[in-house]
Amino acid sequence: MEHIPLQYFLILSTLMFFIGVAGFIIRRNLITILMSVELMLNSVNINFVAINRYLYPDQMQGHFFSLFIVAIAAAEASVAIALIINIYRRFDTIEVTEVKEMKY
Amino acid sequence: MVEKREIILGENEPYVINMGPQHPSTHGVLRFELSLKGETVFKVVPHCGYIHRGIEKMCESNTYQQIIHLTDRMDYLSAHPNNEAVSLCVEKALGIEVPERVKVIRTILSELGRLASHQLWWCAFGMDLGALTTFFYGLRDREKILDIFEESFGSRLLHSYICPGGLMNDVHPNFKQRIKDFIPYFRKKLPEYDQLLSGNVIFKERSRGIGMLSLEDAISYGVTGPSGRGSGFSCDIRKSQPYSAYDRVDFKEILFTEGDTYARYRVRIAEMWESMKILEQLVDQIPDGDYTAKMKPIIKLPEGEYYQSVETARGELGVYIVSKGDKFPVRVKFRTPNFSNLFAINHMAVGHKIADLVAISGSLDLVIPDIDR
Amino acid sequence: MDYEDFNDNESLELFKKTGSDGFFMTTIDSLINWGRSNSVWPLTFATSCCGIEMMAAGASRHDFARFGIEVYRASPRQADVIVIAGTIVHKMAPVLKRLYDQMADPKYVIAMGACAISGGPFYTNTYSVVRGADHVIPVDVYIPGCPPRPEALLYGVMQLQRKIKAESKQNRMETRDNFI
Amino acid sequence: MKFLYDFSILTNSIHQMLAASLSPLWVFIIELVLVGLVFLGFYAILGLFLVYLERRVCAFIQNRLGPNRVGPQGIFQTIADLVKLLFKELFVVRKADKILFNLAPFIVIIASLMAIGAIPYAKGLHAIDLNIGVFYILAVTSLGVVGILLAGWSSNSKYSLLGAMRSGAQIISYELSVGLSLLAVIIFSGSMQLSTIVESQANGWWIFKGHIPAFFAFVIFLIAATAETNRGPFDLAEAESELTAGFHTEYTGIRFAFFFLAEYMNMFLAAALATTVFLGGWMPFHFFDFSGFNYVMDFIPPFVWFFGKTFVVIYIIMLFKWTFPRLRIDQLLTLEWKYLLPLNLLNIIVIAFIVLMGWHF
Amino acid sequence: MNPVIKYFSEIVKGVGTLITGMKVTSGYFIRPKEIITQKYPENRDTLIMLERFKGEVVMPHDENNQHACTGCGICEINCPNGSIQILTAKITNAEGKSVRVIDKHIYHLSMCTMCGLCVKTCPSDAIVFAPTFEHAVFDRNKLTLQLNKPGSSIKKGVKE
Amino acid sequence: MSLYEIMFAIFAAVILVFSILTITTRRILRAAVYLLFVLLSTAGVYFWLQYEFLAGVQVALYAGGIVVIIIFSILLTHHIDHKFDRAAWWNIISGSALAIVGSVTAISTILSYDFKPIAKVAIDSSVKSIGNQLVSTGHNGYVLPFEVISILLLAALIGAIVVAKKEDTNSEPISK
Amino acid sequence: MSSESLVLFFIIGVVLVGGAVLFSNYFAPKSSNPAKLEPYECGIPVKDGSWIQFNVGYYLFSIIYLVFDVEIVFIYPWGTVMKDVGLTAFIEIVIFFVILGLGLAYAWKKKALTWV
Amino acid sequence: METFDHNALQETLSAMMPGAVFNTNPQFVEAVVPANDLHKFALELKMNSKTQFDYLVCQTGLDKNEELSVVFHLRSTKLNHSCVLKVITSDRINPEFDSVFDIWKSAEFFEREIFDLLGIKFKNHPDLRRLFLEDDFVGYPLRKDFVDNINIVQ
Ligand code: SF4
Ligand code: SF4
Ligand code: SF4
Repeated sequence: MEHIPLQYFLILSTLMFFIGVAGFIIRRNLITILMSVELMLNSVNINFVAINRYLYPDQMQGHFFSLFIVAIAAAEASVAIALIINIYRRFDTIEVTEVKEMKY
Repeated sequence: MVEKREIILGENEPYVINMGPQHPSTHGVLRFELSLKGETVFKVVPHCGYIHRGIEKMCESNTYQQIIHLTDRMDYLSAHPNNEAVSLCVEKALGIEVPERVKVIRTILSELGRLASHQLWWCAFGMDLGALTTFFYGLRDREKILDIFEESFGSRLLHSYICPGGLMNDVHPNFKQRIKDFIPYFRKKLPEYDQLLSGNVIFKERSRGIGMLSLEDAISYGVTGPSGRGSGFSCDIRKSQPYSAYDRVDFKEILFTEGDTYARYRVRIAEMWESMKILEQLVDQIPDGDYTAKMKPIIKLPEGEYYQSVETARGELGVYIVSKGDKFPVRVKFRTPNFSNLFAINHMAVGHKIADLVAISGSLDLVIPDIDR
Repeated sequence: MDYEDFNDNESLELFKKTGSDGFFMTTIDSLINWGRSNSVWPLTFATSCCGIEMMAAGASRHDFARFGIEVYRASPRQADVIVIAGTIVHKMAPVLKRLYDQMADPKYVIAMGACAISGGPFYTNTYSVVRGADHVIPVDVYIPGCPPRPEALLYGVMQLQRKIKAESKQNRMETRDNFI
Repeated sequence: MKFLYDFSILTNSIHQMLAASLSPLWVFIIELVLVGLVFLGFYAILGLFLVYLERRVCAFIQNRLGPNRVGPQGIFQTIADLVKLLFKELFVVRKADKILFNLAPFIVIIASLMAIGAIPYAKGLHAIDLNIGVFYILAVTSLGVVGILLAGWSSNSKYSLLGAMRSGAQIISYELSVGLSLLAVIIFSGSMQLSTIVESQANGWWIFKGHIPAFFAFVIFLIAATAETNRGPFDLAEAESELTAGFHTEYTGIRFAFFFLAEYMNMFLAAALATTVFLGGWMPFHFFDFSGFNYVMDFIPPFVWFFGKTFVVIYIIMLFKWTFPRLRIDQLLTLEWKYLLPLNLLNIIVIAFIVLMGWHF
Repeated sequence: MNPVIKYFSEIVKGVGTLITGMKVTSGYFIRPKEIITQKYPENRDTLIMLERFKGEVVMPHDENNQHACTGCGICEINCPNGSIQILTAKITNAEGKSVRVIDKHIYHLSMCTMCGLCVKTCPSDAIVFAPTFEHAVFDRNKLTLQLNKPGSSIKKGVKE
Repeated sequence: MSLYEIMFAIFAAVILVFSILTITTRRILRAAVYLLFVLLSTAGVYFWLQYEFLAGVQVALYAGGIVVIIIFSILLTHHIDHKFDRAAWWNIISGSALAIVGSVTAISTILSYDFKPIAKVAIDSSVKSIGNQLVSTGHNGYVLPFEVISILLLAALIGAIVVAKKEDTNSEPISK
Repeated sequence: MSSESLVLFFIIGVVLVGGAVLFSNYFAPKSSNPAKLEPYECGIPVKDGSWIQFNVGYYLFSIIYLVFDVEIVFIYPWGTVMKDVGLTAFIEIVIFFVILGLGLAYAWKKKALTWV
Repeated sequence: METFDHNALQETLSAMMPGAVFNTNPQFVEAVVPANDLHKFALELKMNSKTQFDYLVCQTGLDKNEELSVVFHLRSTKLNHSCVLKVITSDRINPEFDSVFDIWKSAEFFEREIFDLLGIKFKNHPDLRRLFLEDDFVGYPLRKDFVDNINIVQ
């Protein structure tokens, strides 16, 4: 483990984060957008964990943080998917460009 | 947004799926065109004719003896009553009285056929519901009956044994003994059917309240046989217009009034008990005598129209013969039980799941060539 | 059962491979054929009365499974053999053809019963019966009878196994290509 | 006496032998390859044997003989099947998503393989012994459903899609019950490591030690695991009488064989897990203080114990399939969500209470 | 009933019925005596068919290669689907009279439905059913049989 | 290079390649599958860092949970024929420009900083210690978040049900 | 031998499936006809594509599943220490379960657990 | 045995159906009704409390060379008596009768079958298609003048 410097992890997670950002902007489909968000969340998790392991191996804050992030991501995904499917039922599409009027 | 509808179906549009003709649970080559909402069926269109063999047309160029072997092939699971129907109709037209022995033997055969048919139904029904072992137990017991058949008539399934005027040949000397052996055997095995399937909580959940058919609808659709009697339609021809030896045996007409799949199931199970009762009564009283009445080698029916119905394992089988005094009939029409039973399925299956449709069609005990002829 | 106990050995000889590959190929070929012949999964396809005897053949008394034929597949993709058990009428013929087409190679066909061979009881005077399933798809083994008893079906299956064992890859393809 | 059959001695000696002559990296690689080959063989042979076993078992249940013509007692039957399937045509339906269609069997097989690697077969005889053992198996098996969903979607067929959706809904639902019922033993033993759980049963299996709640958890586990492996009476995904062949309708030849294999291996996995967690894994059966009896029991090698118990559980699972009618999809989900899940939650609290009061042995 | 009690009693009852079912199946599992499978190809030598079994129509010949068929054609008429074709030939018999005898009694096994009408109506009982069933072939034409053996002749005493 | 490093390289490569594929593929289910691979190799990274429990959670929750329901929703809303339109060019340009600029900035910042491991003895990261911290109320105890998670889950559950069930009222029951 | 053996098993899986598929692809016979490549639908030509209509049930259950999955993940570490920690842990889990039980009860009441 | 008075039933029927002709038939009361009144009479037969023919046993199409007819076998499940109803037309090109599917539900499919095999049309029938044969089948096989040289082997 010692041979891999921490920076590698950080670079990895940065790249992943910005790929997520790019996906968020490029794709117009709600589910793909959700997936991009998951990518970003994931990259953040890698950061937390790596820094925890490298810099503060005597504690577990980073670890717990990611743990809770995963849980929150799950909760978020479940609500988001419920919304997406509801939008789909209403508009028959989940392209953001076509879902103009979000009224009930 | 609008043009996407072509490929993306919303929740409220019907969605059509085919079940059959090659499908394990349509018992042959029936095809259901299902319109679904989600997994709920809201329309069933049965398409038949995948085994329409033109039997009625063939009858018009066959003599009455030859017709017999065609009737076997309609409802092949209970072949005897089919043969019996034509024979009775011809005998009625000719005004022939068959010997007592023939009557009793015909009745026994009908009941044995009913037992065999119900056993096969039981295993097929179990298979439909996914209980795979029923298949083997049902057929295991059925083999015993087939042995009786084979010993006397030389064939296991399609016998062409009952013919106008009586029987093709005399029964085998072992006939009586075999039946006597069979009844106690089956009395032991039948409770197992209950333990395995009827009592099972999964089975009950899957069949209770499924496929309701009210009495009025049953009559209006002409659903007869055990399926009709599950709705309380008292349609047993054996009781209402007794033929052969049915007027002298004591049996109950099984009636359940719930009208669901479970009721139809129970009617058949109860009928098996009744059939065994009938067999027990008759097996010792087979009178001696001829196995056939005196018949001319070529039968010519007097001009007229004749109708005869019998109770097969599936319901009322009617034979309608129009004759012009020839050796060939002008028109033979078979009012087959399954034909009417099948078309009630749309009424019964609406609002249920696909799996329930399978259960319902299983509980109707469909034999497809009987529908298509 | 011995070779002599079977009938129609003459036809079987026709399938036998002519010429010879190396020893290795022959061994491989026979291994493959051994596998194929001992594991013929039938399609659940029964149109009428013969289907009941097919079911009986699968049941406890006769037990198809002893031959390794027990896995009835409902999807033609996974089946190896269609047992045409019953009458084929004109309305059904395209369906049968389609099912056959949709099966994966190698595939075999058994025509069970008089109807599937020639129309049987419905040979004359009817307007809707196909006189023999071999007008629709190529048939490997014919089992006469109406219905053939389960043992006869078992016998037919053994004949099919012999045929599979006898033929080589080229033969198989040729017979199919020669079918119109 | 306890450690009469300690396989770590064997593995250690192999390790030592290799280490004596090779560099550590090579030792490592060779060991990996060895383990890999052993498991490859084990997996394939076990799969073939299970298929054969099921056929014989159901044949006996149904008063018949089952395959008995290929080889003595038909044991080569499944090999013949395998050969046949290997030489059967592979094709992909038009308009199907080729990549995903090909990927699906990989996912299903890998999920089951990775889980099976974590089972301890005897003392010192396991490939992966993580300290999150139980949880790892749960996590990995939950991937299998992805394969099924992909298979159904990518084959562009209605039946496949319906079957995939059904089995997807079913597997994810029952995963909860599997997880919760395994939790019962984790509370008792205080560890998730499978080897520790087995060790903790040296003086009695959890199904006996854990009073009624443990037995209850065992029953729920059996039901839920049967459902999760898509076996009858929960085989809705491939309900022949409704959906012809379910999600693998369009699969042919060897690809189909892998789904078939995965089903059996998952069944084995379920049984092995039940054995490990509830029935003491490779621990012999001990009867209180009858030391003579216990002494005899100790002589039976641990893997015999393990496979013996596993096959008993497998037999029970097979019995389920061959006895019961299939459930309907809504009943299936009702069973999980309205019966198993609440009861399971209740059960956990009861167990926690028992542990709290120290009532367990 | 209290819904909670009902909930639990339902479970108990349901499980009870399931166990009853499993008792039946595992009962058979542990009683292999009840296996009824007859091993067809292995038991071929001991397999005795019931004598009335209708496997195919045959024409019995005696040791002199003689049969009882007069070639009257009644079976052909009675067969519902034309499975029998009678080809007759004219020969001069011993007394110098020219008589019609059977030349070929063609029987299409591929079409026969085993209805038994031909056997029943044959006036001289020349044909009977044989309890054989091993007929499967690779070629459909092999199923067209000639019942009278080549070179056979009619038995004495069978009236024309 | 030791085996450890190779493994890290593999994981990193898989993560990067498949995350790019995730956002560039035009078939949505493939995107979901690629995402699955990304998440799995992330779990691999956690494993590599010896946070086994976290890796397990990653597999069970992310790969086995979130991805599965994403796939589910795709199955419900997309047909196999469905392909995305090509994204508009300004979207592509702005998206990738933002990504490139952002990552270059961030990476240069990261590289310019020298992270010093605070050399302390690593504590045991087994499930036991995780569990202990999770239920402990004292210092380094996470019992509050643990309970709050349950409330969050409750909220999510209710929210999802409310949203999902909303339209059910106007879909009339199927008439006989 | 932990994370390596995971990769090892991954590789075994790939080798097993990939090898067999490649082998079979190479040796198995091939033939093609138009009907073969069409999806199977009981022998009837397929009409409109393989689109099935979605059912609210499927996604409702999957969503509820996700919520409970998270819960299980969190009580696993709790389970391992229940024995050692004792009363505190017991009280905490009771609270946790009560809150979740409320969720389940809500879903039950709202008929979200009923298949439609 | 059917326990009803043959003659009494015939009287009741003739009172209910003016214009019907009664044939002698030893088995059933057999009435030939004018085609135009078919639906009206059928409804009356079902509804009238004296007859209550609620069960259509069988509906047959008949071709007797010169005329086409449809035969109804009716039975009453309550009063346990039966009768036969007939309608006849000599129009072989375009025979048409009223549909009775709204009176007896089973008639819907009997009528489809008759249409399929004999080419008799039914007015107001909801879904008059071929039932057994392919949709592109030419001719009506149960008619006496049906010829099919390819398939019918004598
Ligand atoms: S051959 Fe005979 S038994 Fe077989 S399907 Fe035809 S009629 Fe039926
Ligand atoms: S077999 Fe009998 S019926 Fe037929 S031609 Fe010969 S004698 Fe006549
Ligand atoms: S048994 Fe019947 S079908 Fe066969 S040849 Fe004789 S008459 Fe013809």
